[in-house]
Amino acid sequence: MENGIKIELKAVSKNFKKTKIIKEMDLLVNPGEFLVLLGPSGCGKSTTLRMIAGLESVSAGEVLFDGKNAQKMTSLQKNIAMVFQDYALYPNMTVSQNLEYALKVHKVEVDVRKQRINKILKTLDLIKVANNYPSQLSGGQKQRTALGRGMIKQSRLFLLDEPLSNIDVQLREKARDEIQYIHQQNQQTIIYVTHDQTEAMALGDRIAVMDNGKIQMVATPDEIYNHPRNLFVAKFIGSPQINLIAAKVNNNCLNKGKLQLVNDLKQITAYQFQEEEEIYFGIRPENIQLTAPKKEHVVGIVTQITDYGRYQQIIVEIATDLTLKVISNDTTTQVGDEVGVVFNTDKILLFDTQNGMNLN
Amino acid sequence: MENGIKIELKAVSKNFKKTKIIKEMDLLVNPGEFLVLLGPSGCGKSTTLRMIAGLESVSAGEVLFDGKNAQKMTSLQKNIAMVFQDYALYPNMTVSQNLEYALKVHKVEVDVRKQRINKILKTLDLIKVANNYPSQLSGGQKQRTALGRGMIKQSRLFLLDEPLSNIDVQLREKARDEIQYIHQQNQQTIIYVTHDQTEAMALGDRIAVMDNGKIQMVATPDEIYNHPRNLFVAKFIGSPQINLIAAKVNNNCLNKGKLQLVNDLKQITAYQFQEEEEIYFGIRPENIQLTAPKKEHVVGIVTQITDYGRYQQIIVEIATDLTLKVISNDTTTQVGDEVGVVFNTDKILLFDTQNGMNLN
Amino acid sequence: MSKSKTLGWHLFLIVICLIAVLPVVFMLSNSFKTLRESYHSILQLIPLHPTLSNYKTLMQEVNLFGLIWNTFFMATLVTFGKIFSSMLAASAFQYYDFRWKKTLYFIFVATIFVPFTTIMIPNYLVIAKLNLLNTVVGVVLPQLCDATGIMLFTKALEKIPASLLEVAAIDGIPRWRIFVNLLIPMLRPNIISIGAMFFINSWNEYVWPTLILKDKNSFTLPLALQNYISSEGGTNFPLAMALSSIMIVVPLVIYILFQRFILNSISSTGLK
Amino acid sequence: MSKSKTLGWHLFLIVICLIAVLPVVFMLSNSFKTLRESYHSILQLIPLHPTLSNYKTLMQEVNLFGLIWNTFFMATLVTFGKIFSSMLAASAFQYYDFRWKKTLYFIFVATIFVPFTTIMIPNYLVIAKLNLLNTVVGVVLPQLCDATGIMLFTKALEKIPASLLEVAAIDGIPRWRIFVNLLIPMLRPNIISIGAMFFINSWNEYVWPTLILKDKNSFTLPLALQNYISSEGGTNFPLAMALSSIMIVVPLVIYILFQRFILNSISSTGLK
Repeated sequence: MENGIKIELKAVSKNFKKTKIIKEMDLLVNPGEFLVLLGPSGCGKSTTLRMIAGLESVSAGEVLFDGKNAQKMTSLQKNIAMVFQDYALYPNMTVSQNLEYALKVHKVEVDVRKQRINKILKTLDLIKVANNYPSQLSGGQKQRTALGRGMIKQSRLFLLDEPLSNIDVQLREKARDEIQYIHQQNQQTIIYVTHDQTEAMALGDRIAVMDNGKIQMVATPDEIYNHPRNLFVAKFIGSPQINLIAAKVNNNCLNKGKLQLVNDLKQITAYQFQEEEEIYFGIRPENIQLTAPKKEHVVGIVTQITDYGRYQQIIVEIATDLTLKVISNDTTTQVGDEVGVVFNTDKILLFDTQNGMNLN
Repeated sequence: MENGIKIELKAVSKNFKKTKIIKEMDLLVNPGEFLVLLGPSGCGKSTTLRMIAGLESVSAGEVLFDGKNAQKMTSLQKNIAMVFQDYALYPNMTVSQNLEYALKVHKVEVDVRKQRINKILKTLDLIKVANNYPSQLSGGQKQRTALGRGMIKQSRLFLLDEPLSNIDVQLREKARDEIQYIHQQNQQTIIYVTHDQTEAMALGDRIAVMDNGKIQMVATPDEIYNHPRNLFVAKFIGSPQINLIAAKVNNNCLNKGKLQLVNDLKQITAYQFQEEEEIYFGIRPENIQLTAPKKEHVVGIVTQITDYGRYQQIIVEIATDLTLKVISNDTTTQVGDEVGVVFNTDKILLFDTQNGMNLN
Repeated sequence: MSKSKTLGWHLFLIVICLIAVLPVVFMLSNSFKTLRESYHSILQLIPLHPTLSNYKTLMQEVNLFGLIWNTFFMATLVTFGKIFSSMLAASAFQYYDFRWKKTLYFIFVATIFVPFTTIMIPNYLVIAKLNLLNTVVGVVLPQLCDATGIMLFTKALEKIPASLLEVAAIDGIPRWRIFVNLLIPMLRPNIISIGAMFFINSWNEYVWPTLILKDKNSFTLPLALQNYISSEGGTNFPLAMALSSIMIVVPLVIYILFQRFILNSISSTGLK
Repeated sequence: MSKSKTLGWHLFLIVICLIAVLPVVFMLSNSFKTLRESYHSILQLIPLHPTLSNYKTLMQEVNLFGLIWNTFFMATLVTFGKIFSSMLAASAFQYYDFRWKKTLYFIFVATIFVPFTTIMIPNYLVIAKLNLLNTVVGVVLPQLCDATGIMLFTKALEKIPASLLEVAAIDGIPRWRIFVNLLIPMLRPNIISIGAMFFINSWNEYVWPTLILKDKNSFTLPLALQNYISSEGGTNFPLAMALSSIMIVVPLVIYILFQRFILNSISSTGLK
């Protein structure tokens, strides 16, 4: 099998009628990399994938495959495999025939075909249903067949468009493991579109977070989670969502009304704030500790506890209409308790209220 | 608003042609309780809900509403509201008209109608789209309209059939909060069907876990998670899944090959094992600690680390083809490290290999 | 797919177009020719000496508005009758269980495959026995039930999600209200497209009224047209073409008015 | 819904049934009566003295197998031609962009609303000019293009998910293979049901062949039937009924063979 291909998008735009769906996007996908395009529905992530696949024309800019302009290449030259959200299995062909069809059309030898098919049927646990038609398959089997049809081409670029969104939650964990296994085995470049942040975090070497036709941030999962570039990324990643409080800078402190959220801003960031400037204070639910209330603490009342088994979600009201979500493993807290709220200082995130940029 | 109704199922069965879909089910839902029916697709949870609603006939047994046989009651006497998975909004009516229709047909006074509609539009943030038709609504708005149409009846029983499965992951957190709020406000009995364990854990006062037409366990979320009654419940609840190892009882110890998993079974359970009996050893990923390897530990190699931001999932290989999934917040572990595996003794679960029952 | 290689398709579509559209053009064209010109150059697309004389003659010779009214009246009656009977029968087939349901449905659909030519005589005899010859009722009655309509409405009802009716049932909405407030509005596109089809078919109906109607005053357009084209009538082609052109006006207006529904047609259900 | 209150529906369905099914029963019944009996008790459902004499007479008087063969042959030709031209045209409308596409589609569908009666003469003249009178080609040619078929196939193609063709495009499958290996198998139920419709329509075609065919050897069944029912022919009802009964055999056999597809009909696409 060949190595993965390098994909570059240079100032790529896509207009649909008069709407700009993709706005001058630059993106580099390294050979053999697993890149996830993550974003809410309608952010343009699927359109980006389809432009790379050549299914949508590019309104401006260039898509380069190993430095060559992809628009002039035939589908055979591009050598792409793609898995669609609806699987797009040929309904008139069995699982084996679905796997075999493209190879057969391109006159790959029978022996090679049979060998590859058998290997894939085995890897993806599809042997029992090899002669079934798509309508006779379960959701998970359809998904694996679609995956297999992509794998059998042994292409240098593998595109996946929300391949797990139509299967049961219970099966997704297994399917994720399979996709990870496939990527480890082959050295293909993979571009994977999803709206599910857990999937993105689990799979991506790097994640490109998109919103509104623009890439908001491209980085490793760790960077994205802990150092989001702007408010959108901070809010989109993480479940439960990050706690955000609009607060005012006051003499190197950050205050929300009478509450002092940060007592030494310089410790957190080198950014020069103006006095009385309003900024967003952000803290993820797991970076808050609840303790016995002391004078120096922000103090609140526990209003709700939801037990998720592995952890608890605790809602703490620290002022009227101002609550914090806290994730904790401590099971001693009760609803009604008065608690001290301690923020994990090096995890505090600050954002500009105007443009949403991270100020840390 | 009246109080919630008491629902009882007594030896209820449902046959479809010759297949038994529901097998002699008993279930008690207390007045005002939020009960979640949880299970994989095809387990019969929706059928159970539909029998309670009267949309499916009962093949044997009885459904009782406050002690009275529901089969003989008209839909007006039963006074149920129901939200369907596909929302089932009347496509030819606006949001307001959808809310109003049933009230209008039953000749509720105009003033009362208007008042209730306005309150619901406000609560569910639907004022802006009050005059839109369903086809003009986003997924979340459709879902809230369906919820509102259920709420406006002020019924004593509210049935919800996977109401969140068709909306974006990002919106589900908010929608869950709304449903919880509704339940807190009103004292209705709620029966809620879902296949999503997180939803079930978050919402249910009690959860009834179903599989294969039978209730496997009815209990609070905490009980279900920490003391699953059998193997099915243990595997179905929790993500990532519980680690399960088939092991042998040997002189008050539990061994897998050369590995000693438990060195004092009596400390865990009072159950009398037979010597050489094979049982399943189960431990949830967060109940495993990784330490520096010592002699008394089970020792393994870290083969994979996935960073989910809030936590890390670490795969440890403790023998050939035998891996453990570990959830940890510790970020110092590296792939390739040799680690000692410590099981949190009071969280160990033991299951019979024959009937899957919990032996703790 | 790409925009290239469309030349072949263009040629193909042009041929198809010739077969489908050309006769209509000839018809219109000849209706503006004199009898003389049409004899000499009947396939001439653009009349050399266009004239309205044929239309004028028609205005004088036949009761044009009477003809249009008769045709319109009967077509409307048939259309509403068929829509109503088809919707009710389809609701019965879709939502009620009764014995022999599938068999009955099978037999209904089978009647689509019985040529009208073959049941014309039995129908004629029944109408004659009922003393309905030469009456509007005689023309309309046997057309009131239509298996195609039952089949199409049954299909359309199948596509309405069961949950919609279940919500209504749980909310205690009476059945007639479900029919009037939900089914009819939801099936509106189907009603319009199937209705248009019924109307056009009835408008164009030729053989059956020939048998039943003898009185010139109750004649419909197709019957009048026969006077100019049948072996018994004359052979004044341009005049026949003028009447033909008048005859297609109403169907085309209906098409243009309801094109949105008709083009989306049979398969849509009004649900998004 | 419940099984109760179905009495009203039963009555309604019985009335509908009388209108739709009774004429067929009369037809069959009278085909087994003698001329004398049919005169006296034409509405008698079960013949008092059933006889096969009408069928025997037909076997002697007309070349029954020749008639069936002629009808079958022309109907088959027309069916395949229409299916092929409709599928190709529908593919062009669905998958290619070209100028005037929407307008052209609009015009095509408009031809559905032009009564055949009105374009019969122009068609006749074209066929006459082409020297194709009294030939099979003359009968078949103007029927080869059908806007209904184009419309139905375009609808059917719309329901095939775009992703199926995109996968094929990414995999570099040539277009003709997409048509043959994917579109045709996926549209199989549509091809069968629309094909059956085409076949039946052509089988029952009566007016057009009357104009084109003069030679008794190339007559089709509906033409032969005319000999027994038209004002020119006799008035031997039982004989006409026997020929009618023979005429519905082929369509009914087709219906029974393909009922699964026909009942699922027009709206299905073969995708689950």
